[in-house]
Amino acid sequence: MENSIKKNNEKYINPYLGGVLLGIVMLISIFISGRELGISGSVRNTVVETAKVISPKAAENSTYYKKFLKKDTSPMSNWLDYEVLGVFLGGLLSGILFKRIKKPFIEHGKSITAKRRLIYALIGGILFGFGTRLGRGCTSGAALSGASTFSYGGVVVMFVLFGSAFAVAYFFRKLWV
Amino acid sequence: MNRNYYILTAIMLILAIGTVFIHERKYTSELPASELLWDILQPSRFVTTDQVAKRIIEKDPSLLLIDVRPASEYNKFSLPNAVNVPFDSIETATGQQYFGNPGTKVVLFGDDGILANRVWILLRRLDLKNNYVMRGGLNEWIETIIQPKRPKQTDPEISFEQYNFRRAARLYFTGAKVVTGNMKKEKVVFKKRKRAAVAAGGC
Amino acid sequence: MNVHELNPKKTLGVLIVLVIVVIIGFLTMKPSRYDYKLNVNQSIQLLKDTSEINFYPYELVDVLNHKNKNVVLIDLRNKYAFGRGHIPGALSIPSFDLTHKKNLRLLKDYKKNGLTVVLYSNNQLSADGPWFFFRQIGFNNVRVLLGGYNYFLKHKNNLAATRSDNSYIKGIERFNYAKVSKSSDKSFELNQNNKPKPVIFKRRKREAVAAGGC
Amino acid sequence: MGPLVLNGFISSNWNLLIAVFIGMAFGFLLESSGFSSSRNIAGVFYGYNFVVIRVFFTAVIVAMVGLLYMGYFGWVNLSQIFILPTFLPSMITGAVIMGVGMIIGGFCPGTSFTAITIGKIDALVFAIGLYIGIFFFAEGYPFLEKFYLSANLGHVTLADVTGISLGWWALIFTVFALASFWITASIEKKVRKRIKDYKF
Repeated sequence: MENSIKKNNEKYINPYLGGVLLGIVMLISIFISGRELGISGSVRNTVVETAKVISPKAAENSTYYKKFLKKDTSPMSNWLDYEVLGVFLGGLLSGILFKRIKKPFIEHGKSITAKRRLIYALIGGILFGFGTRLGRGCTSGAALSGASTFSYGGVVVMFVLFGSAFAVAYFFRKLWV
Repeated sequence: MNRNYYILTAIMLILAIGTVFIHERKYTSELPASELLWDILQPSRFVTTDQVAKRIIEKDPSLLLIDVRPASEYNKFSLPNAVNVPFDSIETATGQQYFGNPGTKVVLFGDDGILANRVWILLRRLDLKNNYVMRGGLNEWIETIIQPKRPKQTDPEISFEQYNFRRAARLYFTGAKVVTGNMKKEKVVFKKRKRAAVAAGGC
Repeated sequence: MNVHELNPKKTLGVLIVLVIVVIIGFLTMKPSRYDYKLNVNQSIQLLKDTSEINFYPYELVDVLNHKNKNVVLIDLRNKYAFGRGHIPGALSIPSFDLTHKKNLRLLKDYKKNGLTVVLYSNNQLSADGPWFFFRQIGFNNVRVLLGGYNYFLKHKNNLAATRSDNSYIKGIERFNYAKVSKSSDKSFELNQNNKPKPVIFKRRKREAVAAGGC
Repeated sequence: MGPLVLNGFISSNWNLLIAVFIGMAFGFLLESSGFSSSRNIAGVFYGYNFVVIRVFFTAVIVAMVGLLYMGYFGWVNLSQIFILPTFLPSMITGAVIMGVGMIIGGFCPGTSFTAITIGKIDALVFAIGLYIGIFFFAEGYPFLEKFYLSANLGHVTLADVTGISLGWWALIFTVFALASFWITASIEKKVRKRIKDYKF
């Protein structure tokens, strides 16, 4: 038993090593580009792009899309898209390196079925997506990058996000424990 | 517990304590004071009245003349197409729009080089580039371009060439004024430039 | 198994690299011995009031007579020019050396002792930049000699008389620009004969110059 | 000197290539730290796996401390870096919703993307959810605009708001983070004794 746990554990790198390296990556990102990481902005860009493709007129009239349609000409607005492309590649690399890539599968807690897990994932995704726009960023964009640049809003988002997750964790314990 | 975790904790704590003692640099986009004096001592910012006259005659589109004297003086007389930015308004939004635009060469002038030079120093401190100072200002402008002196016979060839240029320039700036007089002075409108580049971001 | 029982060798290595980078940063950092004391707006305000930034040539009389011992003259020209001639009692600090540690300390001492430092060079313009720089980094005892060394050399023997002269004062119109620029070609022909130019002096009181903001 | 792109050391086209590499490093670290498993992420809220807290807080304090040193050495002009603007009401609301979404969905956007790469369907569904959520927000934006833009404090840092210098804030966060590491380690130990069937 002890042995198998150890073997399993070694597949992941030491969390502190990951953290220190992640901090250094953020510092390099600031040193080169003056900004840090972010994910949800690129999902927003995708939403804006699809809206443009499906109905360009409606997109132009919508106050929200309009804000981001204008910016598309500047290369900086694509920064996040390229970065997210990198995130995919990096995840893939790590998956290959540590032999974690498998056939498509669904990870779920013991007490729920795969189907329920998917439904919950979808609901969670929708909530999270909605929240990212109100919070001006996700865990990486607002909480991680925001807090590490001492942004007041970023620190608030970090604590409120974890706090609210703790507060409701009890009600969803079946999903995970 | 592994002993190395204590070491890690200690290192991180020491690094963090260190940040308390390092004084924070001010959050400014200004040129560091240590670099300003060096830039002040470089003579490359000075242009002669002849060079300015040549550029005006050639209608160089990248040239922007800025009169740093007070508005009352400017209204009496200024160089053709010059814009008035009194020296005390260079930091205001209206003053800022003229400086640091890529592709324009700003030539500052006043009564003589002194005030324009001081304005240049302040602009350099604000990290705005592509600014020049017309040496001698308007007084020298009058002396050289409007009332050029005939060189002595013993003077080298080049001063005669210069004199000929100045005579032609003089015709342009005094006589030719009648021709261009009914042309409306067009105000150059610049896009407002952000003061310092700040990384765009957000998630 | 708890994470704290693993050996974080790699983490320690990375963190030590980070510490080394920080140490390198400390070692390679150029210490800034001075910083701006006036902001840009304050510097502009300074230019408006010229009463205490200028040092007039006739004020040199007292300095040269040793009547006024509160003034230190600093020659900003290079050592060679200084060797050929300078205002008596002046100290030679070429302008590129002004911010050397030693010189900066000297200037700080002068400031502490309440001495006025007067910078001069060949003309006012060459000393004006360093003067403005020192004002901005907080040396409010620094002034600039109007007219510079060239003017001093010309009027060496009658400095007191320069009180009524204004040819060294900058920031005033020496011509009626608009009128001169409109002059017809005939007047120009006259000028060709090397006749004295009709210089129109705009006499102004000294106070008016100050208000104009040199 | 830095940021290199803004001060003209690197052209903005290279910036995009660099973005890919930075993203790769980010994705690699997220995946290899174990963020591609929703059970690892959710574990933090049930006390059996604190990997999220560890990676997250370590990254934050390293970046905070490093940023101050870099600013002090003159390597980075701190006035040029992007600081997240603060809109308290909408950000707090957003963070609450995100927290609930994280518990239900088990991912956050970055981790879901890395989880997709190793073949997790639930992560893909979560990402689709993200897309739909943002679409909902965009459609509902006219109703939310006033709330979304209310109480704009601008790009403020903790030092601007509290008046305590950033160095102290970095120290406070570091002490807080280090304390939390040691406390969570002991919590984890106790909780894991109870949950036998979960392989860590």
